[in-house]
Amino acid sequence: MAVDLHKFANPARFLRITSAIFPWAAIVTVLLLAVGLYLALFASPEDYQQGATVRIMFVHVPAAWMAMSIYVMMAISSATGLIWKHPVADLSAKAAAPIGACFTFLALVTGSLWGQPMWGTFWVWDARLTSMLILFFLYLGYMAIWGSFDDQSKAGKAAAILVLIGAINVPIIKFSVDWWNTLHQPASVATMDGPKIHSSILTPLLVMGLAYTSLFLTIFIIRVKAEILGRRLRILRLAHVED
Amino acid sequence: MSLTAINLRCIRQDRLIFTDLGFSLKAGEILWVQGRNGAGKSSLLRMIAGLLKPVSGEIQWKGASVKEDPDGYQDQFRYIGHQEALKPVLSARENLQFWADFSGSHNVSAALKEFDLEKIADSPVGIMSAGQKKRTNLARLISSPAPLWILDEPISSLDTHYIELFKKQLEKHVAAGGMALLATHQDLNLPSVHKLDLDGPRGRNNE
Amino acid sequence: MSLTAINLRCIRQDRLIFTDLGFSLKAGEILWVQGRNGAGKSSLLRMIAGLLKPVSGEIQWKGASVKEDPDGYQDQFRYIGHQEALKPVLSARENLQFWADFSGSHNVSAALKEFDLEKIADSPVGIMSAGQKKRTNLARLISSPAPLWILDEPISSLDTHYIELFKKQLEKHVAAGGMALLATHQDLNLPSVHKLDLDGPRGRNNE
Amino acid sequence: MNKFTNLIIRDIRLAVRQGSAFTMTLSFFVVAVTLYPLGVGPELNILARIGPGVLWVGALLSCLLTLDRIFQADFEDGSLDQLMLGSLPIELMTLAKIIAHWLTSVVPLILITPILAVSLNMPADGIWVMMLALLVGSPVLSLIGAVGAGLTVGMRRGGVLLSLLVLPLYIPVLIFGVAAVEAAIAVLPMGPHILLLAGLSLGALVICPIAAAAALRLAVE
Amino acid sequence: MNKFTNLIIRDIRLAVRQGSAFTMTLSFFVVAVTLYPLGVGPELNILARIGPGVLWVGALLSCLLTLDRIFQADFEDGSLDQLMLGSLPIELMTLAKIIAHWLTSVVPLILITPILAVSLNMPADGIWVMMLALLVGSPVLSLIGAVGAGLTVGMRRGGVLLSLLVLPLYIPVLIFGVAAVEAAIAVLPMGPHILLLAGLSLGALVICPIAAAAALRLAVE
Ligand code: HEM
Ligand SMILES: Nc1ncnc2c1ncn2[C@@H]1O[C@H](COP(=O)(O)OP(=O)(O)OP(=O)(O)O)[C@@H](O)[C@H]1O
Ligand SMILES: Nc1ncnc2c1ncn2[C@@H]1O[C@H](COP(=O)(O)OP(=O)(O)OP(=O)(O)O)[C@@H](O)[C@H]1O
Ligand SMILES: [Mg+2]
Ligand SMILES: [Mg+2]
Repeated sequence: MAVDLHKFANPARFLRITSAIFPWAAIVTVLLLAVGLYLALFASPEDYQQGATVRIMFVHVPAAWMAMSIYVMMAISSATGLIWKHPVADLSAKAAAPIGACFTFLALVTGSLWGQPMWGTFWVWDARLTSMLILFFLYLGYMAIWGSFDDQSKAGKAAAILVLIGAINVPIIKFSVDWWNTLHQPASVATMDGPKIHSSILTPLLVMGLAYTSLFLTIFIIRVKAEILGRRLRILRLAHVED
Repeated sequence: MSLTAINLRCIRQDRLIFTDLGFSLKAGEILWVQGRNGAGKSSLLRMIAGLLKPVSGEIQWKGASVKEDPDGYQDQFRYIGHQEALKPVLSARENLQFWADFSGSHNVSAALKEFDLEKIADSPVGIMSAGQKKRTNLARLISSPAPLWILDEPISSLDTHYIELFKKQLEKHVAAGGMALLATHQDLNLPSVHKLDLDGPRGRNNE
Repeated sequence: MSLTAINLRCIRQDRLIFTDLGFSLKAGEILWVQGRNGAGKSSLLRMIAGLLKPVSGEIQWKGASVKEDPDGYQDQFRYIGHQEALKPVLSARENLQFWADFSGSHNVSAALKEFDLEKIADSPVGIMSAGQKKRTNLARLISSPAPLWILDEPISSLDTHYIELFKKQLEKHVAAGGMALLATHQDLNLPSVHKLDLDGPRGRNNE
Repeated sequence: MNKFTNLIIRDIRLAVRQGSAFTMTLSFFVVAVTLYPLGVGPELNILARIGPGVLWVGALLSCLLTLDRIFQADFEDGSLDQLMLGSLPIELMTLAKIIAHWLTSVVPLILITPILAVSLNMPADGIWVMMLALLVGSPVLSLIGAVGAGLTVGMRRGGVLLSLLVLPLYIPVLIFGVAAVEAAIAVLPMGPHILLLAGLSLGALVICPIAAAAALRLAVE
Repeated sequence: MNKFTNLIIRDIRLAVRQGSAFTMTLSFFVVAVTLYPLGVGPELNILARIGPGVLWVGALLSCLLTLDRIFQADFEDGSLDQLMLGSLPIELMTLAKIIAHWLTSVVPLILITPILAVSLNMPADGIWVMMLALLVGSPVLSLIGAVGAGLTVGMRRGGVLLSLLVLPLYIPVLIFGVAAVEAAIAVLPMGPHILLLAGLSLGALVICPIAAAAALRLAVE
């Protein structure tokens, strides 16, 4: 067959491991989402100023966390792909990108829905919001690069270069609230001195965060599998054409 | 001075083009790479020129892997591909002059003379015919000399007169101890030419 | 059915390429346009195809000037130039299909078969080798048939096997009453071929 | 007629295959429009004031960037020669390519306009008129653009010359387009402006394919 | 070092010969900036308010249009292969081309800025700072642009993808550039902004040639 076997020895093991994890991840996701949504929408106290709108937070904040951490994960796995040429690295970054884009979009949408009651407008051009929008564009650009190359291994490297350059944006998002005076809230959970908010809010927030993470993991496994199998299929088809 | 390829394997877009390909070339020799369309001749030449990375295998120059001293190796060859690498708005002379400077040599007027380009040397390359462009491109071999010539279809669109002229240049080059890698479909009737056939067991019928 | 050129004169960028050039071609004949590089072969073929206007002189199809019925004339020939006119993102089949539809004919699968392209017909043209592209381009002659073929260096970058195949197609075409205009530097040893030499008194040494 | 639609379909298919053209033009539009608020600052009343202008200029510039797609690729790979030699009249061939360009590069812009308009704080009345004005006026962009693209097709790096030729001719569309939206926001009649845009479109529809065809005849020589 | 300057000189010469590149970029800048007053209306106080933003965005977009000039032509005619094979390290080769791009496409914009600024009713203090900010910040445009150009060089019609990749990364330059000018107009200290721009330039100078070189290695495969 027309392929380097060593290239696909690893993915085989990878597929085995992920197949084993997958059902658990799916179950955990469902449980955590159920608990998290219950805590967030029913059990948590209403804010004395904001009323029920404060509950947008439980969707918004973890989504923003995911948006950034998925990007960081993509950057790390792209770097791995560039340096050690590990075959699964590029594919896993590729598989994560659309999920990350969705979380970014979710954070943007929930943020602006929240902005309407809080700041009186859907959108302002301050540093946090803008850098988040840039993150969204970076995700789009990343996916566009994958779509634009015929040669997948080239596409992987090109996309990796973009992710790595764009990684500068992540600290900008994180610290924009400290560096510029923005409308947006400064950090209160993930700070140097530990969380600064009450546990009745912190708990559902963290549960939702975990729920999102395992949701990500579930979808991610499906997508990586599809990527690896898709690549195999393509090779088989070409090998078939050759004979 | 010698060029050796060991167990080269080429995969393009998940498709095996050739594998276990090896050859060795010494001063004064020519290697004629043969093979049907799509056999991988252009791919092989790009690989030897370092533009395409082999999936596995090694290329050695003077017995040492080229990976050890890529910059040193790059000075040792001249690659002429399908594309002309000529700027249409510059004249033949200006084009050659730039490439000569870029490789640190100074033989432009000799090169123009050898390839009979003097009369058109100062009109822009953009309005030249296919064969005239090809000759200007080939003239780089003289204006920026190097021991190893890597030539991908160097005589396509040359007329018979200029094919002869090119042959003479090639013979002169190897007689002076140079070496050449040549991919072409036309037989040039060169003496002392070695052949490498990509249709053989090393490659595969790729279609 | 006949093609006649009378007193054609070609000037490119204030430079006389040829003048007083005439020929006539009847059904079942091939005209091999010869000439050194820059003699004006490509220019002549583009002129016959109506892509370049002659400064003076006339081209006649079936005895009438082509200017009288340009659209009618355009259906009568197929022009294959240096460039491939193939979209890299489409497969060979899709490319041929589009051009066949565009000229109102339907022989795509026959064409793919004749030029031995069936195995690679569905991979994108962008990743094909030089010779594979050329064959796909030549297949248009079969998929969109026309009595007159105008071919500018049709066999460059074809290997010997496919040159033979192309020759057979050409012979079949003229045997069936077609005609062809051919510019190439390689002798194809075709029977019943007429020659037109642009280096003669009609043209000038252009360099 | 069959050849005509065939050509349109081919061009759309190429646009889709070549790296998802839709999403890219769109994203450029989005980026170009979002740059302005960044440059100008986030004050809502100023944004609302300059909103229609920013959107129209954004549409013009995005359209501009895609103009070279109309003929350049076909010229470079020799397809244009063949298209000129086909039995479809060159004017119709040009028109088919213009239509394909409008469908692939301009219509997506119109569809995304509402979202951008909201982010620029534009009132709802303005948004509908904005879309209407774009729908009626944007064919001019493709039509005039095709003439420019035809004139510069042979040139290496004709891109910037193209912008230079085409942008001044886009100015009337810009002026009436903005006027229509501002009229609507100010609750004034916007009919006359829309009619003028429609007139421009019709005029361009008659003249431009012919002019573009003439330009192409020059280009292939 | 000689090869390095030789390459810069060649690129400048090509830019001059190929249809007077200077004048074209310039004219695009002028047209893009003058479109705004047309779109927004001629009220002087609004114009003065949005002036710095419009100028910076105009510079960004004009620069964008010239980015594909950096590598595309060399790629298409095979020169890039040869440049990669030369004994000049690829990172330096890339840097030489970036410098040439900056000199031919960006510097002219800086020189014409004062005239446009006056036409936008910008106060004199603002104008000098505008030029200073452009001088310090614009190298980033060429540097980041080169990475985008390198990534998209192999693609047909990579232009729009190029904008999508590059424009978001231009945003910090835009924000600090405008901030500097507005600070100067408001007679506030503009030093920090200029320093930030300089920092961006230096950072990009270190990272971008390397990233662009990596991208080019991919492109020639
Ligand atoms: C589209 C608009 C918005 C965007 C793009 C956005 C973006 C973000 C991001 C990226 C984070 C994560 C920060 C971190 O982990 O340090 C975040 C957190 C947060 N956002 Fe938003 N946000 C938006 C609107 C809003 C609005 C309107 C509010 C409410 C007034 C809000 C309240 C918060 C809160 C409370 C946090 C948690 C901060 C923490 O405790 O660390 N956001 N947002
Ligand atoms: N850029 C590319 N990406 C992927 N595959 C390619 C690329 N270029 C060529 N190929 C494939 O690699 C194989 C070898 O191509 P190559 O150009 O080396 O052949 P060649 O021997 O030079 O043929 P020819 O005689 O037609 O020039 C072909 O099957 C072709 O389809
Ligand atoms: N686009 C053009 N503009 C101006 N002059 C041109 C152009 N193309 C070719 N010429 C000139 O016209 C002459 C004839 O060119 P043409 O391409 O017809 O030659 P040819 O016989 O096909 O040569 P070859 O064998 O090299 O292909 C040449 O001297 C060339 O310099
Ligand atoms: Mg080849
Ligand atoms: Mg020719």
